[in-house]
Amino acid sequence: MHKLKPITPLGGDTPRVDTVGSITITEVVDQALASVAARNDQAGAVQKALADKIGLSLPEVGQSSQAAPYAALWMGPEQWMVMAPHDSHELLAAELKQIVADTASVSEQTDGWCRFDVQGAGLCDLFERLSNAPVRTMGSGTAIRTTAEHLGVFLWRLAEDHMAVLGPRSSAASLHHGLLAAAKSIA
Amino acid sequence: MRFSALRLFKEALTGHKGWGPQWRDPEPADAYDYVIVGGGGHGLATAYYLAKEFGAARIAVLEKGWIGGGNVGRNTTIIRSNYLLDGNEPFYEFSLKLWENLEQDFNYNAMVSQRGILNLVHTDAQRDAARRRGNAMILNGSDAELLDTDGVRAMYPFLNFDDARFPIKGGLLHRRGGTVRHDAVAWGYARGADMRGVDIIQNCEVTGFRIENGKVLGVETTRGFIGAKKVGVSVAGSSSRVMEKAGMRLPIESHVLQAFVSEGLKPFIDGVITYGAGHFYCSQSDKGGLVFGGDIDMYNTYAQRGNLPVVEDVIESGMALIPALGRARLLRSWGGIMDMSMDGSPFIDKTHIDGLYFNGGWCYGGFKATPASGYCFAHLLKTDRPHETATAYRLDRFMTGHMIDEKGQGAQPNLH
Amino acid sequence: MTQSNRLNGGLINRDASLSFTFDGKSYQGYEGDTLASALLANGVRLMGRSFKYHRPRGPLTAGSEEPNALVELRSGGRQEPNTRATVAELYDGLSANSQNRWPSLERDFMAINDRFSNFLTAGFYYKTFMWPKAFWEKLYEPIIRKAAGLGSLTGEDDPDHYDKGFLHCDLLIIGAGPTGLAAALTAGRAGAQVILADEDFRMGGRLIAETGALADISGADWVDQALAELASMNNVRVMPRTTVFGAYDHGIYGAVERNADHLIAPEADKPRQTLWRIYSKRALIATGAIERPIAFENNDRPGILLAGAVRSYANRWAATPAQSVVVFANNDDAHQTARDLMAQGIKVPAIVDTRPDAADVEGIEVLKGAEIINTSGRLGLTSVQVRTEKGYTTDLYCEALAMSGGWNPNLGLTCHQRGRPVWSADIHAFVPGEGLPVGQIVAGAAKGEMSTEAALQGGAAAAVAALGDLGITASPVDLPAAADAPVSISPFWHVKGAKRAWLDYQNDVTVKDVKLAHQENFTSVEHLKRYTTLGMATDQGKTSNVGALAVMAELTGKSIRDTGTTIFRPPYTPVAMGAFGGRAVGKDFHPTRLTPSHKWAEEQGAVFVEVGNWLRAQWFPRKGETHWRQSVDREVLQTRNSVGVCDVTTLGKIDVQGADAAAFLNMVYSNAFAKLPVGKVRYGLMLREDGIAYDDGTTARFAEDHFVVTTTTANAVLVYRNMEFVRQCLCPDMDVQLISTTEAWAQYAVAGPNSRKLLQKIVDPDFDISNEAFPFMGCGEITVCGGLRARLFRISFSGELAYEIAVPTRYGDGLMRALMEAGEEFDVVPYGTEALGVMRIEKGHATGNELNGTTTALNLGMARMVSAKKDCIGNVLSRREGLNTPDALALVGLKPVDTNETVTAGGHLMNATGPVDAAHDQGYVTSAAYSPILESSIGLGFVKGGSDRMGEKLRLVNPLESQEVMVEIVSAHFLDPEGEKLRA
Amino acid sequence: MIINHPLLGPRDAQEFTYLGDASLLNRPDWQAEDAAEAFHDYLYLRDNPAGEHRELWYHEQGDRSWLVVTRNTLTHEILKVELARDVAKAAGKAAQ
Repeated sequence: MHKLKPITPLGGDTPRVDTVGSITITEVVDQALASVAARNDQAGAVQKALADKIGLSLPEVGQSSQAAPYAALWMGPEQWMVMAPHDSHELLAAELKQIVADTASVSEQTDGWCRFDVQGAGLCDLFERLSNAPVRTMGSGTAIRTTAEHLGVFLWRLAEDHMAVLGPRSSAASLHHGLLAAAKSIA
Repeated sequence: MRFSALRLFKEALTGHKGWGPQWRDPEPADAYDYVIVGGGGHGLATAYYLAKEFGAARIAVLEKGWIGGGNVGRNTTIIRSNYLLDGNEPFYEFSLKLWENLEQDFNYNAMVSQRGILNLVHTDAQRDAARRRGNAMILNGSDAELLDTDGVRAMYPFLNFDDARFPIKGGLLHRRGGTVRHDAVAWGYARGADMRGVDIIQNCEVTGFRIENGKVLGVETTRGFIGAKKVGVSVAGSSSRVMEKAGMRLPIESHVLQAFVSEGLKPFIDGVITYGAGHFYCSQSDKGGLVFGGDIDMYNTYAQRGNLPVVEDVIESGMALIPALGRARLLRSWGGIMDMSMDGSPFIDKTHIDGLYFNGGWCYGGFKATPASGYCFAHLLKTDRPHETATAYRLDRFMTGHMIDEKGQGAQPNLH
Repeated sequence: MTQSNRLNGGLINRDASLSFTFDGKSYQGYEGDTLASALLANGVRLMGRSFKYHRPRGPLTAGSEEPNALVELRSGGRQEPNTRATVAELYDGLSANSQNRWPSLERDFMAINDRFSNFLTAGFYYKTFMWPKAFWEKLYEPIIRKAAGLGSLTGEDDPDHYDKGFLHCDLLIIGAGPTGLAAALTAGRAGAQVILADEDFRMGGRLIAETGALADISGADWVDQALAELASMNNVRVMPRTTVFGAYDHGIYGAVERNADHLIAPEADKPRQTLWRIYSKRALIATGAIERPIAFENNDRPGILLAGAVRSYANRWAATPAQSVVVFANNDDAHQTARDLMAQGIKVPAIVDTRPDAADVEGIEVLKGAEIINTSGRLGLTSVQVRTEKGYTTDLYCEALAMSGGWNPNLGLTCHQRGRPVWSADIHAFVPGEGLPVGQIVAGAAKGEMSTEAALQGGAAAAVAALGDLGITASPVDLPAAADAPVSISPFWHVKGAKRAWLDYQNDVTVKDVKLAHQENFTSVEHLKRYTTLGMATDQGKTSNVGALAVMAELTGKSIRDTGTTIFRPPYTPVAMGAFGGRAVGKDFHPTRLTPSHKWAEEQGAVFVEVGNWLRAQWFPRKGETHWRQSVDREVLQTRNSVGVCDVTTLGKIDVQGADAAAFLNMVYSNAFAKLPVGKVRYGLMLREDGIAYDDGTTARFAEDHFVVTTTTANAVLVYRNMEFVRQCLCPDMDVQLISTTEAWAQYAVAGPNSRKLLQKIVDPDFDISNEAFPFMGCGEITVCGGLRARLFRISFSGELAYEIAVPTRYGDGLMRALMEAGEEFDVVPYGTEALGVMRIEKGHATGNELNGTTTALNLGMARMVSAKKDCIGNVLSRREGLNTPDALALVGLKPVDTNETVTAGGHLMNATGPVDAAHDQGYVTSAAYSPILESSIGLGFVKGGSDRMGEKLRLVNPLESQEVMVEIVSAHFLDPEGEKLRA
Repeated sequence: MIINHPLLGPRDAQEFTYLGDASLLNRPDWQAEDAAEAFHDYLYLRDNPAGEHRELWYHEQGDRSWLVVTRNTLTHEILKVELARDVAKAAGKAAQ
């Protein structure tokens, strides 16, 4: 095992948790990410390979799918973001490349992103202050790539009262600040 | 009738009965020597200078609606000659000199007010660029001063110096820049041209050009055919539409630039301030409204209105620069259609059609150019040679590779 | 002071007494009051001064269209100029001051303008102030500017927060009067997603201002019931204090909600206001109507109000402007004002009705066919002079006048996409015409249907129709019976023969000004407005435009229809700029991007600099260093002499994969990549399609089908966008996939003669990074620090033996610490962007200062990089004649002849002798720095034909800073021109 | 404005970056005899109609698709939205 110590996107040794009123904002770091983009005319083959090997069926447009411990978000035409716990799948990109071989291009995305999980009853009030996504009608499992606070993000609705926000890691502090400010505003 | 304080005094005592129309509404004649299409600032200035400076006669200005209703009636009123490139700066300096004598020249108080323009810089690279520009201005006979942060603070202490995302590192000050009462420019030129015999014909839309054997013979209008020896088109905002009638495609796209004014406030901003880290520039009118603008709406449009994202972007920038603006209120926003050219610079040129001349592509910078544009276009129409300050404004410059690209954005009109 | 003009009843909470001050004087009001209603209740009619003549003014209206009663509310950073007292909700501790007067509202020095009104006619300033020439800017204009504006900003920062947000709905209903409420009930019960917004803090519109609008129930009671039902529906969002100010494309509306303007200050962390962007499928304009005044001599005195406003004050706010009120009207509606006042015990000496056939009103004298020809009272009305139908004049003593010239549909939002209202001869007003924004419908008084019955039924029907379009079935709901009937009106605009009769109150535009405009040929509506300033005040002509148009129509002999109209533009009413700014103020103006070593650099005391949104370490001051140059010189020297480390994560990184990846790169870069071996890096130059240099960077090939491209920091997003354009739009059949990996990897430059030795301590022993095994321009995937995956590139921006090493970002902090620890024995130094800049100038590498969007490969000395053997973006147009002249600019190095002198970026270059002017310009300096190695200031610059002018001396001129320096043209590669160090 | 993305449905135009006339898809042959003029016309002389306009938008804050949007420049009404890659592929096939 190598000897370099990781830090969280917010610069801490441990993930940060904030509670404001009914809202809890949690920094999530145990997450490995890899993009999978089908090579020309290979979308079917990619889907089959992942379904066969790890049971993950890649999601439709604007949706997510899960096959524990894996999950995937739709990113763009024939392109998906696959995720798994970092502790157990740090080398996710390599693992997936093994599976899809030449049917897809795979890129490590793990540390390109930060993730904050926002939970609580006032979820919609909070997100309608941050994003133009129609949060009140977003069903569980929906994943929308849009902007929040001038940042490009994924909004991933995990449950009625649970939204994951994936944003650019370098701007984690700005994104977190925006989430906190909105939480305080509606508290 | 000459305008003066004495005249005003006399009229005030006699019930203002002596004032007549500031320009006539003549019926169009069958033919003219010069037909100027477009009764905006540039078209009216062209007619005025043709008559006054170049001794031309038999001139008509044809306006589709009412004069001064185009961009001269809907801009943010700034005049300046703070350009970088050789193709531009002499022209704008010529324009500024014409502004400086305009009121006496056309006997109309257009309120030319040289209270200074300050372009803020926020990075070392911006300061280097400002220095290069300032030097180019001085080398072209204009004026420029490079201020440091304290120099800026002394002028405008309410700017955000202490909590800024992009700190103010200084600014390029152009003291002879300023503002003008924009509508009065159109009216002053119209009155001056009218007094010299120019027929200003409102509600007369040009619907086509009569061209035979590569030569223009006149224009078809909603008020009938009007013959002309030379036709000058000066319809920025509608250039593509009008020139299409002569079968021409132009290196121009139409975009809307929104402009804004706040409620009237007691004096707050003396000169013009331009933010260097966001899309925002602002001045305060003589009536007290903060007049400001920023970026264009990015899409092609001919609708004279914009959308909310740009409004927010501009005012966010304004708030970032001047936090005290929060309590002022936006009173009105409007949009003007810009001829956005492929390098951000205009055209004053002959076309391939004999007797047809084109003036356009002013992007969002046409107002300040009004006097020089009119003068140079008149020069071209009369002499068939470009004025010495406008030689670079050729239509074929993209073919030859002689772009005049101040911003260095290339063939992307909405970025200029 | 007692509330001498407070009446009985009303919708105020008499249990909640509120204290407030106006011009320093204390008063009491009640919860539910506006500032204007409370002042009127306290017997105060004088609230402001007009703009030009400084005429004393009181409120004209009871709503947001108010032109007169404008005050400065609050103080310090919260001071709000031009706040309409008629909509300012009263709160305990409110403090307001009058404005545009000196020294006091009662005694205003500038009221002298009123005496000179003969001189200050419309457009007078265009005709004078021209002589002598210098006087305009030195004397006249400063005086005019000093008189500008009404209220003032303090210049202090606004301390409040503003939120922004986004809402979605099927039906947006704007206005919660009878029309809007009926529509909301209909749509709400049908299950549609509904937003009901109203600018007022209390919903109900005219229903809460009238006594007898409904037959069987009081208007206020029915409103309460309706609102209670709407509040119980999950699908309905009721938004009082919310002004929908603009109609934008595709059903998007802008709205501002005033969250805390009724409080003395917002709670901590809570917004003052929220700017909402509302995405609606349909929008119903139910904004009612605005009453218009009649122009007559001195029709602007405090105490002269619109008749509907007087009713609102009496019925809703239990306040009257005076104990004795005359009514002047051309319609029946105003008669109700008289009846309502009488019911409250207010004296109504007479109704002056311009119609000879006006109806009678029980208990009040109606002077039919009569006109008011003048008024008296300097600071407040004392009497009106009436001319009867038979021509007699008589004075009526009264302290208030309720006037009505009829009602105009409040149709501002229908014009925001340049829809033009049309004249209705039925109601003598403009009604919405063609060209409504898509999805917008209008009902009730806003549509010109001027009765409560029509409002209720029209609102419900509009909701049914709108939802029907969306496939939602709505059924008619039970609505209360209305008691009023359409009113009779006979057009009457102004009393003839008046000397000064106001049309636009705030801007002091009178009937005479319109006449003068006509005389001078400013007859088109747009000319009229611009010449007289009509409709340009804070009320945007809501009460004045139509009247002025009618006067112009009379003068031209045309009908109003043929005279034209003006359209309204957003915003509907003025909106605080803070609301548009939202949270993006101060340090939060833009998001901040932090590099992986940021935390560590902070600990080192680094000075940071903004680079786009990034914050980068600019230099790392050490103890004893008092000037930045000391730090930067040290960083450069130590790197060049031993080893330095710099965080270069900000460079864009793009993963390019796929079978056609190499062919793709051949297309986007001017030089060829197809033959780049795996495990190698190549420098690439990217052009725009117009042949101008766009971006540059290195590209590493990790596999046959896998490249990692780096871009400049500034262009990372643009290059990615451009690559996607080429991939999707120009080469759609290529098998290539792109993704940005900029943030995924922490990347550090390790530079200097000891860089290899340092890295060898970090890189795991399985990997040989000796010069032979890992030569210049090599790259590879390795592990470091005991097994962490990493990427290593042997590339150099500094000109030294150098590497860039990348690890997953979360380990970036750890890697920096490890490098520093391992480098201790070499006296490793972290260096910032300044030292980076110095070293690249010493090496002659171009950056943004040189790739400034106007320079070509030829200018940059890289003409050979534009391959003639293959297509690429920019290839063809780069060959245009104007870009390839013999004297084209060429990038050169510049050195001062006297090394004590400084090369200044932004300086221009002139020949050693001859004139100094633009015509003789030889070029300019793009970048400059002090080179501690060369112990001289040096620079890079573009010089005409520069590559053939080595050794020539030029004058660097910088007139801006009075500088002139003799410089020598040298190679841009000041250091190690052969690149021996790189390859060592 | 709202752009009805062919995959994602209605999205605020603010998420997109605008490029311009969709004829930028039709890049000329660099080896053609008249390449200089063809590229000049391609890059600089674009359609600028008052009316229906086919134009390129990029979903920068979304799925990174380039779209061909047919929009009326007088009313801003959007008549059609297509994936640019599909349009380009079809054009390529048609040219073959």
